[in-house]
Amino acid sequence: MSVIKEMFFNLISKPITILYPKEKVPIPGAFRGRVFLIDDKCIGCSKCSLVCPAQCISMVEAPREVEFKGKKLARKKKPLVKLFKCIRCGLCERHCPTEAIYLKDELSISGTDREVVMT
Amino acid sequence: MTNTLTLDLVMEKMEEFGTIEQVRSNRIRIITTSDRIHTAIKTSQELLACDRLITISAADNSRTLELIYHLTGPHHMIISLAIELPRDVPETPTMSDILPPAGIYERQIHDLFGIFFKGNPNMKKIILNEDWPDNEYPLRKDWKPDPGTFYGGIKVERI
Amino acid sequence: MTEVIIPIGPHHPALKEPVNFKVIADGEKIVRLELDISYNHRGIEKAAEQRDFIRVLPLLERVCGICSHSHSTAFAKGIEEIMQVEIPPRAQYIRTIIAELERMHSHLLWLGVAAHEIGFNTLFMWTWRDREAVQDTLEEMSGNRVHYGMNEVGGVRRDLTPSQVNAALARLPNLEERIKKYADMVNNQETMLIRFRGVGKLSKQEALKYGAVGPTARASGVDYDIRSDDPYIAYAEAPWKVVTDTHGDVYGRTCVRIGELGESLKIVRYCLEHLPEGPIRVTTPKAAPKGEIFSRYEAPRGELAHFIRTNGTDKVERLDIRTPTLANWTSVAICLVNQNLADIPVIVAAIDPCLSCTSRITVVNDYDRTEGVITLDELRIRNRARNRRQERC
Amino acid sequence: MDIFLTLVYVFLFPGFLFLLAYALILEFLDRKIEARMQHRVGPPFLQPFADLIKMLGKEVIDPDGVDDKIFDTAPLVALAAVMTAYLYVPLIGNSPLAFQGDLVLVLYLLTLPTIVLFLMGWMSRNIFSAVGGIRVVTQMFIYEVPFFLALLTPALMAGTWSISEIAAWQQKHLWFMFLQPIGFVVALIGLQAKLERTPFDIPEAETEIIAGPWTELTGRRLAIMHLAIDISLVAGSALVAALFLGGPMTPWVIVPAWLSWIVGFFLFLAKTLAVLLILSSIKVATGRIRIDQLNDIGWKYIASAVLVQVAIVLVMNYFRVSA
Repeated sequence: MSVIKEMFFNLISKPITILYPKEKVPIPGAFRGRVFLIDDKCIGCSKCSLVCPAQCISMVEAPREVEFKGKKLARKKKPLVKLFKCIRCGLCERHCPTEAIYLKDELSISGTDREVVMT
Repeated sequence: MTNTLTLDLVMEKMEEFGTIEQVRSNRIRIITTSDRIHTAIKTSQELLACDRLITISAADNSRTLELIYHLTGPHHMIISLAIELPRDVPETPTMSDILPPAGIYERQIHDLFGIFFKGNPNMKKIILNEDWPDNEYPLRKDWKPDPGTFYGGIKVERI
Repeated sequence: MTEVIIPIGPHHPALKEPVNFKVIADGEKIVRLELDISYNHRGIEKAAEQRDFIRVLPLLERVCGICSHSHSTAFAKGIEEIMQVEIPPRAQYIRTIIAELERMHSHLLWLGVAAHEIGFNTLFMWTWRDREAVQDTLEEMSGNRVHYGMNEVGGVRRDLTPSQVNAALARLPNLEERIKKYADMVNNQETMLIRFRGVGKLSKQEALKYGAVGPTARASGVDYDIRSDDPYIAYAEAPWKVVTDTHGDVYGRTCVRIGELGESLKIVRYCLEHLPEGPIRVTTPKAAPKGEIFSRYEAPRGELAHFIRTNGTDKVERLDIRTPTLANWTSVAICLVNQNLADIPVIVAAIDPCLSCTSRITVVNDYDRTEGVITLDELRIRNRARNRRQERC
Repeated sequence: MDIFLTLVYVFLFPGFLFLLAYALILEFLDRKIEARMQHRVGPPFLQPFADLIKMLGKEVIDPDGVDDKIFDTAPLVALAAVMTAYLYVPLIGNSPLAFQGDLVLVLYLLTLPTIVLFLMGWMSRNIFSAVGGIRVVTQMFIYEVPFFLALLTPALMAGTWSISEIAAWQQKHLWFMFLQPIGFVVALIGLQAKLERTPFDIPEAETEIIAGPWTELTGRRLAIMHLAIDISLVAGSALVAALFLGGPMTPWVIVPAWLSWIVGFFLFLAKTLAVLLILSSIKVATGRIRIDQLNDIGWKYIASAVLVQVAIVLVMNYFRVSA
């Protein structure tokens, strides 16, 4: 009865559950967590807001001097992600020409007001 | 005969049902009309050993409503029988007597496209909720959710 | 005893999914069954017609939680065929790896739920613990445990680094040993799964006649597996065989699923070891030419069919999804007749129903600002009013 | 013992206060062993106590058209029956309330919760609990006869009907576990069925009929009924320990009375925990069986096994009496 043998073997061995608050759950590096934006890399091309399936990226007025492929560029707007609606599919990261927007493996997505402003 | 089913074999057997073309290495498409579809499927069951209905796909190409019956069998070839139905009175005989699984597919298509299958034992609603207004068929190209009607759930005025 | 209608309701503890069976039982024996499957219909087919090929894939992944890769692969494979685009071999292998890992995690999940149906919670805990190894591999490769987002029209979105490949290969031996243990537990430990034997029998003719697909059909001896009938991505090269069984009852389906676990593991190991070099995607045109394709895929539950019709724009003109669970419902209704009441959850769970697959339309009416929803506090007010009424009278 | 000591015995130490605590501890141990065998962590020590207090505080919802007075008193009847049954089981040496025939009384009191469960199921006018109630009764008919026979055969051999004397009898001879092994196994299976634990929890199979007779129980009724089942776990395992494992007495007499009580108490703890370990491992190792499968297993194997056991005991009695 291999089941009985394994049962009593489990009885004396350490349980496998990770006690979450005390022990941290190991998240692999490639995990698609919270969305981040590198402000000086973003050229405001609004490709991410077009491609986002959940339509939670809206373009916000943010004029800034940005350097793109060696040329100076006056950017007019930058993306604003509503993190509550974001489904973390990573399409914005995939289609961003300058890798300005990207998903880090941060698990805790919390915010104060309803439309959480992307940091 | 059952392991390979070549185009000409199908041509010779199903000649009288309509035009036949080889879409892909293992797909054969036959375009017939709704009155010959029942006999077409019966002959393909007997002669071409198609003992399994994969599904009935329905499509609306804004002129007519199309129904495509996909059949397959141990020969791993797919025989798709396509028929076109007029938009105003889409009627076609049911296949659930010779293909039992067709019952559920027909009820689903009836809910979404409004195609009536004559002779289907229970034509109850299966996909849409009970209080969905009658003769509103969401998957038709010309259907828009007009604001007046109420589409189900419990009416709560949004504050 | 008179006929009793027992509603196995939309939120039944056995089936954490929105389906409603009105079971007409005579004493403990089931006489007839009325099926009502659509409680969370989300309109994916209608919604898919308004999205271009880039944004439709995340939507299609959410048709079903457990077989999300199946839907996106079936769709992407269909569109690539219409565009006559050949995706690089490395992308094919990566797609096969993710597909087979998904099949393993789906079967392990099913084994646990089936054991839970008969109250055997130990097997439930053990299988779900072993499933974590598969989930971790998937999370490392694709960045998410369930919706992998690996697929894209024209190839795969992420490449597999050698470290990921080695980490995955390192987990396989332990998993293989666990699968052997489950196979041995099912085969020769009688008392364990006495509830599965002779329950929900489906003969080969019935399986063919009622169009059963996937493990349900293969357990009755029907050799119907799309991976071998109509091979796609990398199934032609990988060495594996179709697992069939002759019992036809729930026990047979358990054996088929455990056999398939072993086969999937072999495919994953082969693909990981023979991963070809080269690019992982090909740039495809934005719009697809006018055409029509019937793309079939072997999902963990059975044969999944996507009927795609394109009309030259970058959107799909018509997408008809026929999911395996929809095909299995007729055979479930047949299996249930004159079984007894206690076996309903076991038989229904035996086809591994995935309800979110079968129903796909809901229309939220935004125009006149009424929403079909009942708020929690309104429910509480009604309840308190009813109690007060009771106390007064 | 004079009145004061008996009152202490009944209410304080080995009596109700200790019984409530020990019931919760046993439930904790049961859930912990099951968890660890399934490679999980399991509940903290005070979890059953917290569950009890929380359930007592929950809102009590009366289903429509149900007479809530009966719904309130039925769990209390079950609780009272099981607690009194506990008093006749020897805990720290002979129980002061022992009398000839208290074994039959304990067996009767232990079946009362099952009857109450059936009543609750039948009264709550809900299809699931009605089916559950029927299953409770069918299951009772199946395991009751073998269970009683298994527990009465030690009395046959020891020649007395009082549990304490049977326990004392075992000190001079072998334990009944060795003398009547089949009876011991059937007693354990019967106890598992009486407490409706996993291989036999057909009445409250949550995947088929939600919670069977327990469906409409809410708030303090659920708490009291749950406590009654826990206490019947203590009483049942103490009974099996007393009848088959020699109870709390030791073969050699310890002179100072209070020392023998302490040793007896620890023996009692050890034996009940052993019985609990066996019950938990049965619960973890098997899945639920169907009511008709239970029917043919119950009558074919268990009933015939216990009849064989009774025959053996009668034959042994005949030789011993004549020899």
